[in-house]
Amino acid sequence: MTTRIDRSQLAARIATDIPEGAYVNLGIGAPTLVANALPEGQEIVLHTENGMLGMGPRPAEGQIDPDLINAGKQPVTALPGAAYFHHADSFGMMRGGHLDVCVLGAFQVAQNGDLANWSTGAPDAIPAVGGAMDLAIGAKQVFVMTDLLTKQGGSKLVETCTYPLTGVGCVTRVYTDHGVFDTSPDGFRVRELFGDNTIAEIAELTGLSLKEA
Amino acid sequence: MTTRIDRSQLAARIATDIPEGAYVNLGIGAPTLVANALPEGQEIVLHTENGMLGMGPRPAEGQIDPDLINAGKQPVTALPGAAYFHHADSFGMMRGGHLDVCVLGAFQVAQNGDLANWSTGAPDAIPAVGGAMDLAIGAKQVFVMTDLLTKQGGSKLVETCTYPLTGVGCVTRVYTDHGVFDTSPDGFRVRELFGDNTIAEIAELTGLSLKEA
Amino acid sequence: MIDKTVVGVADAVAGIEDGATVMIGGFGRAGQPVELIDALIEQGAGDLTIVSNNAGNGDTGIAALLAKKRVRKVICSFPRQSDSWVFDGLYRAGEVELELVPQGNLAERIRAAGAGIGAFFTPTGVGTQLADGKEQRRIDGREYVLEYPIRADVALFSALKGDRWGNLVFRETARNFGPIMATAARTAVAQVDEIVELGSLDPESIVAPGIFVDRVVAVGERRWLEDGVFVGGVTLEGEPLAAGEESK
Amino acid sequence: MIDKTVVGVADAVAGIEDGATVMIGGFGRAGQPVELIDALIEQGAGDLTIVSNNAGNGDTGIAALLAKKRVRKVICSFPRQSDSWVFDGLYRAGEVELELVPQGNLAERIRAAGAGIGAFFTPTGVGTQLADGKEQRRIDGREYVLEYPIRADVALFSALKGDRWGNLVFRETARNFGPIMATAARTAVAQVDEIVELGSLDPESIVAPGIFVDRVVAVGERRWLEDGVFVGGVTLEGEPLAAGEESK
Repeated sequence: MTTRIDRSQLAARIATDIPEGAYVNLGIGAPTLVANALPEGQEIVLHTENGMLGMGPRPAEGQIDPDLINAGKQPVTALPGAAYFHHADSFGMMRGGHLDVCVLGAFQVAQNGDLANWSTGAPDAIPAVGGAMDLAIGAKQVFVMTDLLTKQGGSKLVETCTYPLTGVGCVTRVYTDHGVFDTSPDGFRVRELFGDNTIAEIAELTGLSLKEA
Repeated sequence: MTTRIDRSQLAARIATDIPEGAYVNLGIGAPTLVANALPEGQEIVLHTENGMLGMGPRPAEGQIDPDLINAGKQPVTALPGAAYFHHADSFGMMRGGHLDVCVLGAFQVAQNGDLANWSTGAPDAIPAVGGAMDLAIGAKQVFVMTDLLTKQGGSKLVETCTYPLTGVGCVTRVYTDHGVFDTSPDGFRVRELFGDNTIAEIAELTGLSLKEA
Repeated sequence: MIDKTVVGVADAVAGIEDGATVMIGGFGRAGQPVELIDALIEQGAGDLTIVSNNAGNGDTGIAALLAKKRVRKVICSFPRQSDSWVFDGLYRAGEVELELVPQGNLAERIRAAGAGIGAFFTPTGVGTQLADGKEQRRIDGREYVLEYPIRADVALFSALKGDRWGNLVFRETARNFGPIMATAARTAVAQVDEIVELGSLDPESIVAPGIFVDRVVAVGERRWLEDGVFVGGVTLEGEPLAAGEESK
Repeated sequence: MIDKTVVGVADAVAGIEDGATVMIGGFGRAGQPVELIDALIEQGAGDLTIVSNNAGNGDTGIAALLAKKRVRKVICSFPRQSDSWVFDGLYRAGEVELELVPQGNLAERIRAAGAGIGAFFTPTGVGTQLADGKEQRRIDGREYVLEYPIRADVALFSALKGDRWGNLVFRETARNFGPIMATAARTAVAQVDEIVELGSLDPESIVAPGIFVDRVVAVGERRWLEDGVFVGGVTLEGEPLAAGEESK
């Protein structure tokens, strides 16, 4: 049995790689947990693609403001220093490479950095992409936060994505419940393994040949 | 001797063709005179490409605000209802066809609507274009305000421009000191002649075959 | 006198024709022009192409428009939501067409329409299904795909305040698509909480200048404000909060 | 703590290298970062490419930079003014290169750089000398010319107020190129009248969000304001008005 850390531990691990002063977009779902793990007393500016920089935490009970939501359509607050802008400006900010980091979920990440996180290609699924493709190609560093394995035990780290792509060669680093991996032209590089995990074990789980970072 | 009206009369004539509620850009030079001729009590919104809608007249003595200027870099004021915006938004407004009218000066206007108003092509001249090309192609109606003849007596209305173009087929109407002419695919159409002028006289002055509108 | 204000939402949506392309602002609930959509349903135009970020939630708004079979096609980035059953059903039944556009390309295509840009090269979507069949080009070492403007006959969106010249200010993330949709539509219609005197909006803070706006209709203050001050006490959908309840 | 404020203009322009591309805000005198340009002259970087709407007036600002032979090339829309003798002389002598760009294409190319657009088709300039040799295309019945982004190493511009996150507000038509140049430069430097507490700028009215801004330096209140209120009493160049004088 390999060692796995839970999602809040993983969020905390990701947070340690986000320097003070960074402009960060946290994707819908698990990546939003990273917000809670950011170090107290440090200023990191959160961007939400629906038009805001300086996003704060969920409001107190009874203080929901329907005009103030994040990209996941959850209620949020505004910190001192926040700014609002319209969608073209917000996505210009993303596309223009002004975000330092974005953290996204994934169905699959290929060793060259290809990302698949918007569609499983199931023929009866309603396709929906939102801002995923813009985030994938826009941020200076694209982090993926994901379990290493699917519920069925398949590897989400792959040689080549089989699901429809979100972006080409865009992911820089993958944070999984087993360890942290950097993408590279010649395969994933193991940056860190949690607990007792070994490269050999992860290689077996993923069917990939892995190198040390 | 043909009849000529002066510039302020011409400005007044142009003003009668600008309906209430129009969004209007008045180019540098003589066209700014049109502002003074707009009917009292009617609301016409003046745009200046350096980032403002709702431009008002020159300020009172001692009240010059260096932050508040028009495209000709002259001091102006802001009317109630004014709005400021940056250059990309301002020229988006122009290029996107949101201005109803712009009034420009000209070196030459060809009968198909080609405009030359930024360069005489003199080899030693410093070239400078400013916002002329954007205005020429952007407004729904491009009016030209000009003398019919150059100081040397040549016609500014021409079959084909010999000076470098500002825009292709963009001028809809030319207001001259002799009369008003519409451009058309088959030559200038005479919309109005001032005083005693006749089509035959203007045809002789310009060397063009002119038709009634 | 310029007066773009209209008295009721029926006047605000008057003249929308069958077959029209209608942009609808909002991102989820925020900035959704609820009253204008209701008025559009009432008005009756059909065979519409709807341009919006989402394709309706629950049974109201765009979902209600869809349910009444008024929509031929939806151009959006995210039609799949937990409560988007109306769109889902129609889409699976082949009764509504979908053009799926990455959200940033959607915003930029709308902006391009308003700004007179004929087409633009964007890196978003390169190498994905959503760029299939589109012109691609390498510029300065990076791949881009060519995208075209999206224009509309009408834009319906929500702002906070407006004046009779059509100048508008927005509120928080409810700004989203409103200002750019206004630039891209032949007739731009804003519902606002309040119409204020000309000159009372700060010219430095006007987000949509009146040149882009054709009609402004007041629909009353949003439920979570009181005289302009945030008071809360609502769910995320803007409904009154029952004791102890906080909707997700 | 994020703190983008720097104490003096020397720090604000530190590190600008020979050969750099420097965007300089302003339209005529309005929004011209006078103190930053002076500091750049002092700092000494040469062989610069300057991107600005104009190419200097009189003997100050960009004109002074030109006069000191620090500029290799100017990218601008309107270098010819009644008092642009410095540029005129250098240009006629072949000592400075000029890329003339229609003003709207200049603005849009700067905006494209900041917004990650690889290139765009614009109708401005079609059929003119300024489109010579450029790719042209007919889209939807209209001719367009392809234009590319203009990026810079540094942007120098002037705003009204800023906070330590780099959020900026502007004043009237002095806004002009500042907000878009900030997006297109690797290092964006704003001079402001005043640095204010974080949170004191209205988030609805911030024109350049701090994400685009790297350094903010306070240079003191402009001469025609007193505690933020317009008091006038200056010429168009911002110089004190002598009795009876009103400069054009």
